[in-house]
Amino acid sequence: MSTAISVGKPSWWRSEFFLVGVLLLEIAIFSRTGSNFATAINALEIVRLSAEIGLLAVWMTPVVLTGGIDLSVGSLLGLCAVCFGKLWRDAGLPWPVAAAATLVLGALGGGLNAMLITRLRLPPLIVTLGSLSLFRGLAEAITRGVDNFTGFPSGFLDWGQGYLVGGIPAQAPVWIAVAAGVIVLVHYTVFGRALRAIGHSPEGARYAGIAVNRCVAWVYVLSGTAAGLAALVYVARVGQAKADAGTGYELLAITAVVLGGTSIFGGTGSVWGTLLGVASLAVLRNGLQLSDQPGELAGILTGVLLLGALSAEVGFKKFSARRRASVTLASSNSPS
Amino acid sequence: MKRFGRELSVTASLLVLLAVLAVTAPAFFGKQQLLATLTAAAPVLVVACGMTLVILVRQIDISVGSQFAVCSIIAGLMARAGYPMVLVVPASIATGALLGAFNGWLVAALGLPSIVVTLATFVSWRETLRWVREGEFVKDLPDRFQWLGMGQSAGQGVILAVAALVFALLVYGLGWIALGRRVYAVGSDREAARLAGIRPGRVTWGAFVVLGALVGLAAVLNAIRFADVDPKTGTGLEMQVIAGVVVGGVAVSGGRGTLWGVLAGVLLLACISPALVFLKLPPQWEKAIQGGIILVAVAADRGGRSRLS
Amino acid sequence: MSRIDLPSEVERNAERGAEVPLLRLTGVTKSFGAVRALKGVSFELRAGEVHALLGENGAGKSTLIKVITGAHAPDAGSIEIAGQSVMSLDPAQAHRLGIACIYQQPALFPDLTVAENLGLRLEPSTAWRRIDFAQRRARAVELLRRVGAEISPDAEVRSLSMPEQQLVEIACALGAGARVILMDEPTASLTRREVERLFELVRDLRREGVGILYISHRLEEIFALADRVTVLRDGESVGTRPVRDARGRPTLTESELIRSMVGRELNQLYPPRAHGIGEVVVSVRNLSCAASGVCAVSLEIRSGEILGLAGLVGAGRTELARVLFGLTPADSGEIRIHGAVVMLRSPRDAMEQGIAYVPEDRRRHGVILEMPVAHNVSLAVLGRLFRGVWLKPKPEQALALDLISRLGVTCAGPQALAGSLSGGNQQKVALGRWLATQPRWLILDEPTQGVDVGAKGEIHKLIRDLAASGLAVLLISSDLPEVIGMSDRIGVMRDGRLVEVLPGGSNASTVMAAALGRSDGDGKEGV
Amino acid sequence: KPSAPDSGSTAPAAGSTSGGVPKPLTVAFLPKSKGNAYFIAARQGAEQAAKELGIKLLFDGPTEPDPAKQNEIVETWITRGVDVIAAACENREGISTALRKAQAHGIKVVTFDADALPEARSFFVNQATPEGIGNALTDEAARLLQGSGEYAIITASLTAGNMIEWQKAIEKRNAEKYPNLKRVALRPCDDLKDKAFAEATAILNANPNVKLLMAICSPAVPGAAEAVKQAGRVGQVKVIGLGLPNENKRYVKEGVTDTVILWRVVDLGRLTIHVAAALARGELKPGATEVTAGALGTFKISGDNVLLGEPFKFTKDNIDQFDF
Ligand SMILES: Nc1ncnc2c1ncn2[C@@H]1O[C@H](COP(=O)(O)OP(=O)(O)OP(=O)(O)O)[C@@H](O)[C@H]1O
Ligand SMILES: Nc1ncnc2c1ncn2[C@@H]1O[C@H](COP(=O)(O)OP(=O)(O)OP(=O)(O)O)[C@@H](O)[C@H]1O
Ligand SMILES: [Mg+2]
Ligand SMILES: [Mg+2]
Repeated sequence: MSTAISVGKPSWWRSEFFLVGVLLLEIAIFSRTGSNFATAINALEIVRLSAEIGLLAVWMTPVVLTGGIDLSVGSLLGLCAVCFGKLWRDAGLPWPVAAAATLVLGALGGGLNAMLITRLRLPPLIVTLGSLSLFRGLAEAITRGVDNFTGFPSGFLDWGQGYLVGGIPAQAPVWIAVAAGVIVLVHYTVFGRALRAIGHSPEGARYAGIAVNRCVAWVYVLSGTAAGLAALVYVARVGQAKADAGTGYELLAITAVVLGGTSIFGGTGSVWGTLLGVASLAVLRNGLQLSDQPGELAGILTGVLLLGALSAEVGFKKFSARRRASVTLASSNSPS
Repeated sequence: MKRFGRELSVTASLLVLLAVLAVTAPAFFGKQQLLATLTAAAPVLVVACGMTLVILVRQIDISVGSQFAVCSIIAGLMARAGYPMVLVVPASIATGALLGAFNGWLVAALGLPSIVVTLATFVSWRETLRWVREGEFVKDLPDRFQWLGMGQSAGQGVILAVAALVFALLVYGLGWIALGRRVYAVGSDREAARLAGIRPGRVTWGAFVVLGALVGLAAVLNAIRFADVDPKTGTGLEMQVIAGVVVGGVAVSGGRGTLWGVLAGVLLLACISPALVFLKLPPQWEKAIQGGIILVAVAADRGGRSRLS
Repeated sequence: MSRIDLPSEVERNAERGAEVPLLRLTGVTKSFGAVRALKGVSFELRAGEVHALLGENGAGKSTLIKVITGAHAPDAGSIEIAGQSVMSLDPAQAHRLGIACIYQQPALFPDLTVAENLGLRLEPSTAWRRIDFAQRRARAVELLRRVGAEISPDAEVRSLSMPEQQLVEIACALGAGARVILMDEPTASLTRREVERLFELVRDLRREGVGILYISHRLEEIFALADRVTVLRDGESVGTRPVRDARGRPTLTESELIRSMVGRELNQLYPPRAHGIGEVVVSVRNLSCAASGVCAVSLEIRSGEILGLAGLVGAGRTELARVLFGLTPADSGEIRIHGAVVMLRSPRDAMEQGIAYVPEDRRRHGVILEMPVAHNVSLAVLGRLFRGVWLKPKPEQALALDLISRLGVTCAGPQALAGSLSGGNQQKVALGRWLATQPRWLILDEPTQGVDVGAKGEIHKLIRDLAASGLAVLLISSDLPEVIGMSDRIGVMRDGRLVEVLPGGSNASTVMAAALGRSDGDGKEGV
Repeated sequence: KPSAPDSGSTAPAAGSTSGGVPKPLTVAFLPKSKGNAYFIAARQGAEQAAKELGIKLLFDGPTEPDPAKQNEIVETWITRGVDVIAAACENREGISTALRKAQAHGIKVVTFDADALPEARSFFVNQATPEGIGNALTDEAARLLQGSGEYAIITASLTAGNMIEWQKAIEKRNAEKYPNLKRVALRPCDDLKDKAFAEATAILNANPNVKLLMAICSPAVPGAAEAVKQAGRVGQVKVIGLGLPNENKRYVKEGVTDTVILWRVVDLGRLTIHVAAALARGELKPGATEVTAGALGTFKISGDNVLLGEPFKFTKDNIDQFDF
């Protein structure tokens, strides 16, 4: 595992260490300041509340690894949510069928991005900026803005609101399974290695016989599917589907990814880091709230955390390079 | 010609939209509406000019909306505190430049990726403002604030003139001044620029400072159109501006693009929303149409390259 | 390259040598992390001399040049320019002090036009100056004419080929009116005609009193051009010697030079040709591809055979290779491998047919600079090596270690980033990746470009061994002696067509005549 | 008659009482979004009431109206352990799940401003029903237009729950009572004043016959007024809307805006906290017909709706008396 993750990192330092530190610090502080923060129930609540963002962020990681970005996931979540509602209520499909169709829809949405990116060779930033508007707009158009789907059957709602044995939230298994799947995919498979190669140098990867377009297309399709899945989890948790679902989630997901140390230029990064990123953001939000602090502080501290994580990494690299250089210099000077 | 493919395709899209309007809703070209559309687009254009510099050097700034709000509020508060406008305007510009310099310092000196840096400052400034202002308008501004005390038509003239001046200066600067060409050089190949004796760090930092200053200016240009300042102003500005710039053909991979394309891109996006009102299209289609137009305009010229900057 | 300088010129140079040198380095040391690229190098460059810098790949030549241009700050040591000691040098200052450089990797702006590239590098550095486009363009035209490049000043550099970019670099150095010009393998991708042109330029510059530091792996160039030569080995200077004595007689032999570079005797001969040429592996009929200008190419390669491909720059050899590897699929024609018709629509298709392609541009296509050596060599065999979808670090490591020792790659280990290797070693890694696929047919595009003599010999032997083991090899090279020395048959391309196939060992003038499209075969290239 | 702080606190919510030492009652106050002047005004009232009653007030909400975030905040409050939650619901069904869960944890729930599903809360502090608001706005529009003419609506967003209800109420009243009144446009302004201005300008130019702009979210009222003013059509085009007096004083006094309709938001916040406290202390039980809110006076309860009173019309004559 360590060799797979440490790809391209020059030393033992990884942003994971910084994040573990941050997480421990958060826990230490909030245990003192927050009411009922350090309880098992709260820990499980954090898992529950971070499921949607977590799903999106975990799938955003391979996208960013290829040097791309997917700004459309939040909007696609909204579109999938209302389509699920529409299929279930207006088309009268049983909810498992509607759910399956929603996943397919998510994949199609991702497929649109994939097609524009790989066929027309447009930058992902621009394509997904456009589809960000497009998907949200379609969601609003389908519902004329006003439609609100509620009253889902309890069999479905249990996925988002129920608990399993021991107070484990019902969405936790899905969330953990997906996260584990992405970890395996990115870190332990040939596909994951190909993604890194593409992130570092798409041309180089093509010359190495990697089917660059196919890999990139898959990544966006999967990211779209993840948006579909997140939409289901969202609808099950909140109990309603409306066109504004998931507004701004793309930024939260990207924040978690880059906080987790994945390079926005592609090639390096890890899903573990993303999970830590999701966790430290979720704990921050939750802890501040349990400490009766204003919600704005969470936003400000998120920014500080992002800058801190990046500067720490850069600073450490510079420091270690300088130290190594001075060591070699000293050794080279001594004999002469 | 191939080099200016995007400029042409965007201009064509704009002309098609205008042609449709000319046929179906000639009222769109009434003096009042034209003035309103243009004065609303002017601050966006000013910010887009700055954003062009930043994207040309292969960076991006998504914090402009938040900077815009901070500058607007500072301008409003100073004006209410009784400072004359000749101080308020430079103060707003300086605030913007300062915020830009902070972003630029993190990017150029520490080498942090700009998209992440500005994501962080985007959230931080906006939340700080929310915390401090709690959504309260800056009200009871002195009469010399709105339209700079010159009255509506003169004020609108000033806004358009300033925006045109900024645009012209930057077109000239980017096209004919050595420094401007260096912006392209740095975005095209940073290492080659360094070897050619250009200091890429300084150019990058400078681009952020100029963007910040232009955001400060744009904030004033926008604020003086109204009698009070909404602290939520500038929400979503970053998307509007970035969309305008990239639709206008500036490559996110740096080094390519012209301000003329940006002008067309900004105008295209600025026309869509009022156009829907005139075309009597249901508002719920607005975002879908906007996204569709972005994708079509960009796809019409497939010259882009697929690497994210 | 047969011209010998007039003795009087050499004498003049000797006189000048007594003056203050243009450039003097003392005890320059430079480390990159744990790699010590330069260890106390001292050296001086006089006015009006061509000073050659030799050394194996990774000896530190490019690093030395970058120290002189201010691109790298040395860790220790001092630099004097025209007798003045300079403390901290940066590229802008070096430029002001009259130092110009042709880097190994063209340092150009791909999005800008040729004229703009020249302008940015040559015009005064005042930031607020208004640009005079007409003057800038006129100067570009003039400089391009002087280097003999048929390039429009309004062309975007992105659209230029590697050698064309190299010519723009040369024009830049020329236009700078520099007193010191540093050239890092300027001829690596030039054809003979362009090389000749460059040599004339260099001689002109020498006559004007310019000091030229010249790096090349082609020893014959050193003898044709240089006045003195300094050899670097493992970041240390082995010594400086004049190339000719006062009467213009060589004072050095090639093998002496090689010995001082590699520290041992080297056999300079090409490995013997094969005898056991087997059945036809590849046969191509009437292959055309409009997009890349390849036109009706037919060829045949047998197992154990090396087919060389010669041609002028832009003759379409690389384009043909790209078609054969499925990178730009063909429009018409037929490719058979072992008799079976195959469709090559993508590199994957080609790989499945046992085709391997080591591309020309190693930094962009050959290796992935940010990935470790181990990941680079396993990239093309991920599926096969790991049988399925799972990554297994152990076999990968073993593969990398095996290739590193087989090809003699100098690096810190399989985990070293490919980008930290010297050019020659990167080339070996690129080759290693494809050897790992155990191909039936190997296409090599400029496999020894920028590779030092030692490694070059190793690569040549390797290619021959591979062929002997039954591979069919297509060897594209602009190094004429190499093509002639290595190939069993020599194909010559011109304008996207395979115009002639000559037997191995044909003489150089016959090959050049075919490449130039002249039937008289007088061997004198150049316009 | 104020009761001892601990006597009524039968709520089993964790952390409210420990070891006999009475802890102040904790009331969590959830707006639809923070940083919205409307809810800031409501918070003013809530804080006033908290001081009067000696209770601890928590104020938190999403930065932008978002049912999922509201949900999340309620869930965290359940974990934290509060005594009462007073929520303004961005979306009826969306939040009800979480509120029901809170009730299951022994937390009392009241809603204000916008209601949840009835079984998810004990009382709704009703400032005005959607019908009340819709009727008031439509009637006012009809009065100003003398029963016939074209008008346009500017709303916050197409998806905001209460906006949708008001639109429906307006439509219904319009169809029932004013056949000659015609709505020709409906545009969202994303809760931004600048955008409201741009939309209003476009509406005026695209529909020269529009005689009245009805802005049903607070930033849109000054935005629309400014648009009318800049179009130079003050007097020809009327402006009415739902908004805060402070933001509109200038335009009302200048005669650009005719009427701003709203309840006394500060009192709404204040009353909500009183109801919440009374509920937690057991003074207010289902079926009650009245509730006393300290110095504010006594309010009627109809069913489970505590009625604040009729919407208030702020006009040139009275707007100076209010500061929120
Ligand atoms: N930027 C760098 N970072 C780390 N190591 C470097 C860097 N540049 C050069 N090196 C290392 O320094 C040593 C000298 O490299 P240099 O490029 O000077 O060799 P060279 O003599 O020019 O070789 P070649 O003939 O292949 O061009 C090599 O071991 C190389 O790996
Ligand atoms: N990216 C490109 N865009 C446009 N034209 C190109 C491009 N690459 C090559 N060409 C043109 O295609 C023709 C064949 O070039 P190619 O690189 O195949 O030649 P070559 O014989 O391999 O030369 P070299 O010695 O550079 O390897 C030339 O005219 C060249 O200018
Ligand atoms: Mg070198
Ligand atoms: Mg070639």
